[in-house]
Amino acid sequence: MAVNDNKVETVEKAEEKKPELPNTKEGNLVRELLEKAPYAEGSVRREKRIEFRVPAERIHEFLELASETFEMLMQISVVDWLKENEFELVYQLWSVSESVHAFVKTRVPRENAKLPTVMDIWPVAETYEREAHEFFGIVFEGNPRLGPFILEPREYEKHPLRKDFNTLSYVKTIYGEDFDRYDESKTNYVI
Amino acid sequence: MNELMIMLFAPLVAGFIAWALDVRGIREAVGVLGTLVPLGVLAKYYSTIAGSNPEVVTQTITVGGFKLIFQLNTISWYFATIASLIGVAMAFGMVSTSRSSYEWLFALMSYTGVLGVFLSGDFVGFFLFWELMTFASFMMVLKRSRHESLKYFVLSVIGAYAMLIAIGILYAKIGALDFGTIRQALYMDAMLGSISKSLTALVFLLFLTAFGVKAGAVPLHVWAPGAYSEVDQSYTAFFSGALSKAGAYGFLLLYILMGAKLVAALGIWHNHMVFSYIIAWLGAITVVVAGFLAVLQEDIRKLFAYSSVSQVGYILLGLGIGTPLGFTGALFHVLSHAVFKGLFWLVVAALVLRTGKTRFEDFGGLAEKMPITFAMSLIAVLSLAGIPPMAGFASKWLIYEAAISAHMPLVAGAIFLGSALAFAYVVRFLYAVWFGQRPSDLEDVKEAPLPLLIGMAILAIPNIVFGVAPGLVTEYLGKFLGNPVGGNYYKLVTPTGTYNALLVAVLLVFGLAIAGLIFIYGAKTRRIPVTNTYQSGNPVTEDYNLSMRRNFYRPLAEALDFWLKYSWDRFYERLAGIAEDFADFLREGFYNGNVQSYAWYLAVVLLILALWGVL
Amino acid sequence: MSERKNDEFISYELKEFKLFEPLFRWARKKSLWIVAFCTGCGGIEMPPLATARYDFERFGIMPNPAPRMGDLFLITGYVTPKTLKRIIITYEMMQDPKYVLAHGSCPINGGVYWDSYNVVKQLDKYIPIDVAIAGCMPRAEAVMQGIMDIIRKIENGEADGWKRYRENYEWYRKNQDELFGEGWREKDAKRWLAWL
Amino acid sequence: MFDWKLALEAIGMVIYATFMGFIFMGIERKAMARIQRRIGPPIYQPIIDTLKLLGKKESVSHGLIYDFGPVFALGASITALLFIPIANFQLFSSNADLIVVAYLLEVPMLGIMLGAMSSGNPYSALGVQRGLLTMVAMQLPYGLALIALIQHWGTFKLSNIVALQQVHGWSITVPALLLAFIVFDIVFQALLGLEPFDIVSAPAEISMGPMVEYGGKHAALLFTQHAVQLFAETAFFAVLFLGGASNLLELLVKQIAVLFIAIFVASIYPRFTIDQAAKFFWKWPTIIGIIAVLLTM
Repeated sequence: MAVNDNKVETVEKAEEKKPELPNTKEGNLVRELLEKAPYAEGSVRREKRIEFRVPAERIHEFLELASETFEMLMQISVVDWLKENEFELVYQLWSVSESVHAFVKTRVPRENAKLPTVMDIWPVAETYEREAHEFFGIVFEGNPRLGPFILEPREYEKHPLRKDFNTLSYVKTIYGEDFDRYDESKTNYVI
Repeated sequence: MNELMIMLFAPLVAGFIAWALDVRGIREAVGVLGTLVPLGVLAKYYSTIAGSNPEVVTQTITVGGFKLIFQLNTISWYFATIASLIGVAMAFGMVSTSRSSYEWLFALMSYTGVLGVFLSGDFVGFFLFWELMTFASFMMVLKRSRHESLKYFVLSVIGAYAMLIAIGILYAKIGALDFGTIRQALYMDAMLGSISKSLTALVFLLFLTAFGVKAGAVPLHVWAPGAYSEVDQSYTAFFSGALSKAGAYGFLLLYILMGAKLVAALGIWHNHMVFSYIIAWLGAITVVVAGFLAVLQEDIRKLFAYSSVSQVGYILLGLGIGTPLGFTGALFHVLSHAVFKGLFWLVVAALVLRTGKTRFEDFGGLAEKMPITFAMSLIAVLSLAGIPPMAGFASKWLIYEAAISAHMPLVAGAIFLGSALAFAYVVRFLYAVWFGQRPSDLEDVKEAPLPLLIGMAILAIPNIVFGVAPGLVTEYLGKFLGNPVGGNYYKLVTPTGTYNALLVAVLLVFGLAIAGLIFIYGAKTRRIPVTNTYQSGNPVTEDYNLSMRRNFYRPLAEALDFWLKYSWDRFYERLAGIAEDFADFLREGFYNGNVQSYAWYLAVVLLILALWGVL
Repeated sequence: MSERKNDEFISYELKEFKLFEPLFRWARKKSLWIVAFCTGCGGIEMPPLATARYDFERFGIMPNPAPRMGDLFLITGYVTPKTLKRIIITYEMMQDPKYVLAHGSCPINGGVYWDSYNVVKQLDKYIPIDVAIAGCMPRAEAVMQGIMDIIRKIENGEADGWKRYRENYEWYRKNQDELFGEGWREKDAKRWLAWL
Repeated sequence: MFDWKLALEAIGMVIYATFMGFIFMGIERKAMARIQRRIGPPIYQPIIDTLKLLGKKESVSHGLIYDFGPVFALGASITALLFIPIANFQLFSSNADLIVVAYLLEVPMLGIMLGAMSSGNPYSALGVQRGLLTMVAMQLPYGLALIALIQHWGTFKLSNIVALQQVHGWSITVPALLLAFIVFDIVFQALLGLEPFDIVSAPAEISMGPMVEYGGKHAALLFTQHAVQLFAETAFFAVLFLGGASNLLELLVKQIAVLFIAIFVASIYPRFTIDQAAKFFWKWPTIIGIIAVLLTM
């Protein structure tokens, strides 16, 4: 009976998430993908925009599934959750046929974050991954040109867009102390 | 009287001596001496030929039953002097570029051949020396590349056979071989008309192919690019400077010997002689086609080879116009082309000698390394492009005058296009070789050796002298053309136009003075390196080559891609392929190896002979 | 660009043609050529200046793509180190009486990007600025006013940014090398070779 | 034997031509501005520009040929100018004819190309390539127009052509020469490097084409050369097709008329790419030119 119960719960928990999907075009899209990829969770944010959450190790497989309907990879953006000590990668896909956006989100631990490259699905991903690597330090296995991209030689491997990168002190070292001629004390500046 | 013989055979003898004692120093000295002798003899004869009472120097020798007549009149003196001038420059060039006595032998042999062609008074001598000249130049090309020499050989053989048949027909009809009697007979025959119209047309066509091959008219120009580039470059100065003039001399001979007969036979169309109209259009097409091909070349030698073909097209065009003014223009262009093209080929010889490269993409920034050669090539560029105070412009101006006043507008239009193309490929040569960043392997290039520089100087001086004083040449040419061009030595006056070369030069100097004054008045100039150029702000480094040396005229190639699909070269290669397959088919057919079929062949042949009643 | 020795740049002496100087000063005032190199976000302000409404051409001002012929160099907005390299190279290519017009507060003290790692905080340390205009992207009228200031300064000889650059060239040079490192021109040129 | 009157006339004409050339360039910029409903610079703006360029404190050079280029171009332009019969001054036009002047008007192109090539800048190399291709493209119609004119009047000498036109009326009254006029006008746009064919110094694409490395006094020389060239070419056009002029004022009116045709065409048309320009020149202008030439056979 107990087995039955928690099965029921899981089913029910799964269920109570599934029925919310409206049977609009976006809803059907999410439902199809979720059937093929049970490990993911999907939701319809609004008309023409859907979201998926995928665990980091299944991301490549999920993206291959998604690439049939979502032909274009628009961007790979990275969000740095410093408090949860995690990076969140958002693969923004666009389906030309259905004209729908899909945001596939994954969570990766901050220290030596590793992810499989998606260049085999979308070759354009090379540039986005290089940028993500340069600014955040995420290593994409399989991307041949992960080295320096557009930053000045000074800022290689410094991953300046990370939250814990102290821009103020870095700027003071580069441009010298007297760069701010109005000398209001900016030390306790609250961003 | 035997000075003619000395002049004629001196180079041949010098060639053999140079070939025999193959010693570095002596061979060059003998070679140069061999080329100087004819020039000296010709200079001595100038007073007798062009003096107050011009008399023709003749010399007859009998060889194996044939009586060879050699004559030196105004035309042959003119052509012989040009050939010997280029020969001397070639000799000086070869002193520093050729290493083997083989080249000296055949270069001097072709020199004798050309002199023989210009001096011979009858068809036997003409043909013998014509063949000697072709054989010698063929051997020169053979030394470097078999394929090109084969192509040159086949076309020359076709030309030679055509000439032989034409001479045969004339001999059969007239019974004599020397020019005087032939001219007289054909002149008389023009009225009587005993030689039929179609036969005259055939003879004209045969002579056209014979001389067209040597001059390099369009359908038969295929050998020129290969042959000119596969030979020691300083010999090419002679090859394209003097040998192609033999073809032009042939066309002139056509006018002298058969002019009246051809007019009578082929008639007049819109008051142009039909046969000269054909030659004029042949020249015009050569100018335009070779010009477009020259512009699109990637190899420096190919560019100048096609440019030579195009310039000889100008000469044919000048001859084709038919009026005395046209002849003066054409013959002046013979001189100016020989001079500036010889200079170009010596410059190319210096470049190839010093850098060992021939394609445009390997050159660059040599102006600082080889300043004198650069100055010489600048003179040649100004002359070829037809910039007023230079010889090139004077002859081109005469050809324009003749073409337009003879009511041949479309032909004159072709020259306009041709001279613009000449301007384009000459500037492309300047840019690719002399300016821009220097490739790293050309750092240690030294200036050209002294003998080569002397050769270049020999050819550069006439460029300027005849440019500023064109009257000298037109006055001499006027002797046998009934001086159509008046005016004194620095001013050409034709019935419809004038060109005062000295005044143009003086005013150019005056203009340069004013511009120089403004330039000196301005602020001090600071010399900056090549890498300090505006690359929209990006820093420029020495080892990334920023100059456009490959495919410089790619848009022109795109605009012409409809025409570039067809190429004479491929047409001839395909023709050769067909001939080869047919020959293979025949070989398999007959020589199939079993004895019975041979026996059958024998029987059939005997039967035919029996029926014929010969057996 | 090959390493520029100091003396070769400074050896030039300021020969003033006394006789024609007022004429040249009038000519410089009346014909300013803007180097068509919009460095920052304010570049979009230049085209309206050339249209019918403002028309700087009536003052003889003409946008000119070649720095060798240009006189007026508009620094329109924030300056990143990458752009600063191009600015320095273009500025040094311009012929001598040259003027710099800086738009907005970013070239002065980094403005809104005061704490960003890749915005140059004080442009004055690298190239001399003649006139700076206020406005986080000044409108076309403000730019025109700036140009009028430069013309007024040329008139009474105050616009001597180029003289300042030439006289204390080592100071400017030291700041530039401090930011980019010694011999940055050669290094940067070679860095892009891998891409071509 | 040196006749001073002619020398003074020549020097006076050179100064007058340079001044008027600058004014023509000023008119060109002013007219284009007025067409775009802008006020536009004062007419004498090019003079101010040249003075400013001459006043530059320092000039930069890439070598001897880099300096020789503009000097040779200006010298050749002045030479070409002195062979055109301008109004009642015959200058040296009795010593040269149409073909010599046509060639002399093209020689400055070589001067500019020489200088541009030696600067080693890829933009100027591209400018040189485009300049040469434009010249190759426009040479055929240009030649045909000139040939038609020569065949009709039967003489090459410019002074004779002017005299004949005074007698028989302007060349454009003759139908065949009207066609030649149209062809020459199209070619005139390319000669001056104005809009439809200003691919040579395409300002937006390759930053002033051949002139990218020129600054200071070199640019001043090139500006003066362009001014003299503009005056010489408009005078050449007026002499050939609009019957020369008896006095300078009449010549000025004709030159400005020719200039305005060029300006109106220039301010309307976008720019041809280089192979479009070649294809265009070898299609319509050449056909019209051939018709004109055959009509005047």
